[in-house]
Amino acid sequence: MAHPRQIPPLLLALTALVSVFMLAPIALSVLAGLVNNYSTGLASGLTLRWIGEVLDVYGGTVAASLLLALLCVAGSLLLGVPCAYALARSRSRWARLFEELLTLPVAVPGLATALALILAYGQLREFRQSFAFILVGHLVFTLPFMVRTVGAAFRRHELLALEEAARSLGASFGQRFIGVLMPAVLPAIVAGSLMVFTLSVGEFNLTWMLHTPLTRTLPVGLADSYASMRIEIGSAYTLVFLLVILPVLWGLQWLAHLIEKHHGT
Amino acid sequence: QNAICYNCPPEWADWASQIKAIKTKTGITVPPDNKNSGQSLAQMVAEKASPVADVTYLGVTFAIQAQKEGVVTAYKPAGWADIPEGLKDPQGHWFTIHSGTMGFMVNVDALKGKPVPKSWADLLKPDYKGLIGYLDPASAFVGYVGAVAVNQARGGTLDNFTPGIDYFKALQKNEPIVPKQTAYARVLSGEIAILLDYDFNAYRARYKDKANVQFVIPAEGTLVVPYVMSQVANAPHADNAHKVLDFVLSDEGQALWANAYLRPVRANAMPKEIQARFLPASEYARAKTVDYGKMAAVQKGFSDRYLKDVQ
Amino acid sequence: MELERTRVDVIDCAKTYADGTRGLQPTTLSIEPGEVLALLGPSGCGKTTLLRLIAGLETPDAGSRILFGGEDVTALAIERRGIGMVFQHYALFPQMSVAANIGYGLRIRGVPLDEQRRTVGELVDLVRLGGLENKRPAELSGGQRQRVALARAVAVRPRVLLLDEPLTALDAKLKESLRDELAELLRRLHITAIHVTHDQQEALAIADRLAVMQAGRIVQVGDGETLYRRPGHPFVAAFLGRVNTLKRDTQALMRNLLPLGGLLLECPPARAGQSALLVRPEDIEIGPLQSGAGQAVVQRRSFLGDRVQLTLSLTDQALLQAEVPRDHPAQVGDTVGIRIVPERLMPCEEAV
Amino acid sequence: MELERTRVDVIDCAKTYADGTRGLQPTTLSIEPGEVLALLGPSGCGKTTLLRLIAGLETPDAGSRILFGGEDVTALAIERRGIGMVFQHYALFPQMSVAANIGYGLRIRGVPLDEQRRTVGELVDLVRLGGLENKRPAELSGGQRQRVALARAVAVRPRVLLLDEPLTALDAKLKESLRDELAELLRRLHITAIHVTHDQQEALAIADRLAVMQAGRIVQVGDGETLYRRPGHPFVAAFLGRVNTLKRDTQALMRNLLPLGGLLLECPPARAGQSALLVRPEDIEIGPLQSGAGQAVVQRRSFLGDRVQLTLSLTDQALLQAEVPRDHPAQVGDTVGIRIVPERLMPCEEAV
Amino acid sequence: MSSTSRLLGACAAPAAAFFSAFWLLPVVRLFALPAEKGWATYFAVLTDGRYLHSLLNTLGLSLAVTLATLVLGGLVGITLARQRFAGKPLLLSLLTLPLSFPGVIIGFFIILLGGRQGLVADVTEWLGLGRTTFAYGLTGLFFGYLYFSLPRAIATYTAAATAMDPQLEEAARSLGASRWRVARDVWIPELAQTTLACGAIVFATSMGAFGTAFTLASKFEVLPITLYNEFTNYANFALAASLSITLGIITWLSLFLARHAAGPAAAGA
Ligand SMILES: Nc1ncnc2c1ncn2[C@@H]1O[C@H](COP(=O)(O)OP(=O)(O)OP(=O)(O)O)[C@@H](O)[C@H]1O
Ligand SMILES: Nc1ncnc2c1ncn2[C@@H]1O[C@H](COP(=O)(O)OP(=O)(O)OP(=O)(O)O)[C@@H](O)[C@H]1O
Ligand SMILES: [Mg+2]
Ligand SMILES: [Mg+2]
Repeated sequence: MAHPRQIPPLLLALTALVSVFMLAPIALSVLAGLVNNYSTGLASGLTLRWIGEVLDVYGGTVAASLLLALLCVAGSLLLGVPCAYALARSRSRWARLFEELLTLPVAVPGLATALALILAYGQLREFRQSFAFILVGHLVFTLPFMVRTVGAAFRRHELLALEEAARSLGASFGQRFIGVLMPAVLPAIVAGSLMVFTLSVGEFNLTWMLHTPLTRTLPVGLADSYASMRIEIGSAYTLVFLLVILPVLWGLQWLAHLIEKHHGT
Repeated sequence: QNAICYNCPPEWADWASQIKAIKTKTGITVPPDNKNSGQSLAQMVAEKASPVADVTYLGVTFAIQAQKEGVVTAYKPAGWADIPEGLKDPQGHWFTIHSGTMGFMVNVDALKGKPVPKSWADLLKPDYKGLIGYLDPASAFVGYVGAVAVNQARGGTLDNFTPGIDYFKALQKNEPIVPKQTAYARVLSGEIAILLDYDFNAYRARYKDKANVQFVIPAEGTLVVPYVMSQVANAPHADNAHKVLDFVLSDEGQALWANAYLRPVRANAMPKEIQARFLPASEYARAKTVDYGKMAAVQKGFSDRYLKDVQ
Repeated sequence: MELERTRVDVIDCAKTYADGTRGLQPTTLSIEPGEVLALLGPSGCGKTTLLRLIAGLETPDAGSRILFGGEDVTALAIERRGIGMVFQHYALFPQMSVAANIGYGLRIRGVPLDEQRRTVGELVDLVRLGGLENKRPAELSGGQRQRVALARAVAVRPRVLLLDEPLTALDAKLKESLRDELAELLRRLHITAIHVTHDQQEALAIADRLAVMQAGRIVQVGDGETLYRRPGHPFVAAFLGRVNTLKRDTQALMRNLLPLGGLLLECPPARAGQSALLVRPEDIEIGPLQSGAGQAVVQRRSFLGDRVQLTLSLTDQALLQAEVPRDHPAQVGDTVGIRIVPERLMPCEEAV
Repeated sequence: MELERTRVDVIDCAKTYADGTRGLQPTTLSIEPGEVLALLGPSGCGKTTLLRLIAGLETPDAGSRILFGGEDVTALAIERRGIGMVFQHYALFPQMSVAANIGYGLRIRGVPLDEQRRTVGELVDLVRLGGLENKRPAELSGGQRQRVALARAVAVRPRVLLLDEPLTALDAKLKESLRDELAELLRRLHITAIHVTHDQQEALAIADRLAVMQAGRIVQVGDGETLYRRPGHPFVAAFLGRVNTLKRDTQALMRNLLPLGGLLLECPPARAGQSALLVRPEDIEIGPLQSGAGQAVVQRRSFLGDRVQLTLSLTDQALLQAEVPRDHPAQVGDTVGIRIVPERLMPCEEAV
Repeated sequence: MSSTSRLLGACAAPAAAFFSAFWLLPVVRLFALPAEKGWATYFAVLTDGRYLHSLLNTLGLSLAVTLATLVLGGLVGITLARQRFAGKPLLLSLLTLPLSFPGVIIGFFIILLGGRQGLVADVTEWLGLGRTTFAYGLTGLFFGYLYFSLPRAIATYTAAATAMDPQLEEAARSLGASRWRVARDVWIPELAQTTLACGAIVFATSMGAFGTAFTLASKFEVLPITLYNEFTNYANFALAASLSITLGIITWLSLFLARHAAGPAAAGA
């Protein structure tokens, strides 16, 4: 006789089913990466052999992807945060136009962006063959996410008042940007960084076109292994991906939570 | 020290061993690369102004096209003289390093008791529904070879692809898997039970990876095709490219191919015990050659027709 | 704390926003040194606009001038005007402690550390926040936050203190007690202050003088009692408290009389020619029915605690609201006598 | 509109939330048919909890019983209790017009279309929304929305009408005028109604009886005048209006006297033994210094419009707040006489 | 206040320069590319049956995925928002985890589920129905796209349903509304904005999804794969550019709609 209404069992069943659909493949692939023979299953015994083989063949891609993602976060912070501030404060039509343009790389297929980059800068051989080429592609793609997330924070009404308060107390632009605005948008910066990091680590569409055999990233390696390797190796590689991205994801989420609590907004 | 090779996949033709050998013998690192022949060619064309690759490994018809596009340059490696005429470009734009015979690579376990198919016609039987795979004939060289083979076997010619196209149309009923890159591992894992592939991959699976894999030369006949290498025009590391090309044609390199069940282009390199593991010569008698120049010339026409009619 | 006392002159100040809205019509206003002025008016009347112009947060239209102690500051950026500001939602820096918030302006100015500490300590005492120095704004109650904001604004010894509805965010009971506290504090600081509010009780309690605004204009300026008792404008009369409207027909008008429950009240000559007059509920006297009083029937009696509100029906006027002391004997249905001292009648049309 | 008049009995009702919070201590309360009862108390005291228990939106603890007209509805879901509810933010369906909102409950019940239309029309007239039938809630002012919510709740002829702070979302000026309007309407409908508020003025103006709550309990129930004048509890006294606390030393206590600016006031016998007493600001009389009056000095004088608030310092008491009529002559610094009618002194400790 | 605008200009300059150099200029060049082969190239997607077919495939698939995602995500999101149980935060965090997976992984997951050796095949064989595989066809793509769209929808709907004013539902119930009426009159109108925003984003993502289709190497050709093939297999840059333009316009339009019709709900998408 509980008055607050019960959820119909049908909905609960559906939720369970969807959860299984979402989680089973993750579990399967973790399992497959750890057993000796996938078709025999657990009976064939557990092993770290496949993971060893993955690290052997694709180990470099893990480090490359992590480094790339960190650089991408750093770059999008340096470029994106001031830009987000400018766009949030400017009332000019040019700013609105630029903002709209900035979101286009999200809409235009990654393949097209990559194609354009190759056609425009492919003949700069050193550049083309270095990770910098991929980094540029990732930056172009992730910048709008950073600008949008941080920009929304800059636009908040309280922040306008905070900035005015700092001005009324005599703070110069630099002082209020560093001392007042940055701490206030820190949660958004962390959220933006998290987004940029995961986007960059998982980026495939652009990277598949931009990479050369010497500049392979984790998803490129994954695609390779899926296309031509044993299912166990592909699974082990997926497991490695999870092991790489999960701590970072949860760490940053925890950090965001901490900041949020600290600021008590 | 790098030499970038387009289309040197470690899971194909035992490039893995070859790459290792190159590294130990010449000190040059060849990073693995998973493109197929068509993709390699396209990439080289795209990068023509500023190539990334130094060497490339292609099915013969793609090499002929690459030569036309001007993306490969002439180089005559050591051992050039041993390559039979017809299996190399007279100027050295491409030259064969080994050859393979098209057939069925069959994972017997994955058939789950169904009989091993013996002919092109067998594959059309509903029994094999969901079990067959072949690489994209419009893109991968091995796919195109399979198409030419079945076309010839069913009475077509390089001027008449209708029997081949009809065959693929009929094959769609069995819901084949059509990957774009080499699918060796998927056969091993049983994901694909019957793959249109070369003898060398099947033997490697059987003898090296100890899988219950059989190679079948279809009763109606099939095709032998050469695989070639070229130096990329304006290669960034031309010196390294030469060393790599020299090595793959050296005795040592050729022996490695033979050990991987690829027929080395320099015939003296085939050891006896390896030869014994091949199917008997009587079976291989059904494997024919064709005019590879012509095969290259009609490829575009076939691809267009395949894309239009089969897909 | 010794604070400067600066005279503020606003001369022909107007503001047209980018979208064409006229936020403020040309306005001239002076605030004496040490005076607390309230800007009072309904929502959208331009109070915040005027305050932000004085602060330097908005650029006024050409021709406007703002003087602080005779010095023209119109072109000066807010950072250099030497003002202190308290915002509606306080705008405290969330990541800083109470002490760091209060000391922010001093840090910015590079004041030596021990002087900073001394000033902050003094202010913490002044606004009675002792013991809370290391808390963060989020951990404070609304009233405490408001006091931090005030301390932060005065820490830099501003020439002028500007407050934009500093009590609006608080709940009713708290607002009432903080109102008195703020009034007390401003008087103790004796600083020139401009206080924006739309609550007449608040303005009356806090300010020395009130400027009542309507639709971008200042309608009347004066001290609270003058505005309440002798409003120059019916808008001011209605905004500062409840009013009843009394009508009279042409005949009564001609003889300057007011019909009031059968009685014809003689109006002061100043009210001649005005067809409607205003009267406040507490200016309606209710007593026994006797000569010299009109006749009214009590329709409703609401006990409001400290007083009782009576709704009266008269034969010759619309329903009237009267407020009488809480022990008044009138009950619903009673017929009572009604009287108004004629001097308490206020004009209903704009005085020119 | 003819509405049913139902008696509501709440018997030993308690609520413990899932997290262990005791939202309501065991409470018994009866509301007479047709009566308007106000639940009054500070934030978090359990007003909403009690209202939602009566509505059927929360499940009470075991042993609780709720009767509507004698029928036990404790186990009945809200859909079938036959109540009407008005929420703090009105909870109007944003996508529906005013008419559709008001008619929603009738549509649910499958009432024939023309009867629906007639009832809605009647209600639109009742709450004076004529002409707005086809507007959407977003296009209405706060006061209009509040009236739509009320009309929607009574359209289904509920047995009991429940209102949870229906005026809180409005601004001060509007609140005051809608308060009277709502009181009027409830009286006209003559329906059993329970009205939750934390504003004592609102409760006094609207309700027939008030139940004052504190920390999950009902402290006192009664009509407004009784609670205001004879509070059974200092909490009730302070919650219904401002109070001053007066202290007396043991000597004065023993003789039941109260020191008041040099005077020793004799207290009623009922106040004997109470070391502190309460008095309301308007019960402090200020006059010329004369015999029979204590002596006080005016510290501050705040003009509040309809009255003047004086802050007084006495030699033998803490600062006192007194409210006098607005024409009172006392000025800051004046020494004045202070008197309190002893019967107006209220107890400061809980009466047992 | 030109000093302010100068300041803002300086803040935006690095990003603007970078963006112009590495996206705007290259893409403008790319968009000019099809013109070299004649203006008709821009319309190849409409005039050539194969491309048109691929476009229609993609549109149909994306619409179906969007619909399924909204229905499933909405129901699950609402359920999760309302149901209290231990481990709910963990489940929510696990369910949204796939947001950070590249498409290739999701393709692989579908192979694990619906491939010849997949879980579904094992289950159907055990049930005596033979080995059912769906990974390499339309069904595989559909489930793959569903897999990467669902987390976003579930997260969005859970947040929206949690933020929803419970009083609206209580008001409807106090007036006697049944479960269905509450859903119809309160939930659906309240979640309409979220649905629009979320739907547009899911649609746009599905239109542009490449990694999943690439891994599944499905016979069912979608536009990104067609585009990729034109570029990598046949070196047909002009056509690839033309297809990119088409795809870009469609996805941009739907994202634009999401942002402007639904405002903040779509922010950060
Ligand atoms: N930035 C702006 N752009 C355009 N119009 C504005 C802007 N700020 C205010 N206005 C308009 O100027 C007028 C005065 O606004 P202002 O904020 O000064 O009113 P206010 O008296 O402070 O009202 P409130 O009591 O609601 O704060 C209003 O009509 C308002 O809509
Ligand atoms: N769903 C809930 N879960 C746990 N505790 C609750 C819940 N709802 C209310 N409470 C607690 O129960 C107590 C009474 O709350 P209630 O909402 O009834 O107060 P109220 O008098 O209506 O206050 P307000 O004036 O702020 O609305 C409070 O301590 C509150 O924190
Ligand atoms: Mg304002
Ligand atoms: Mg409440």
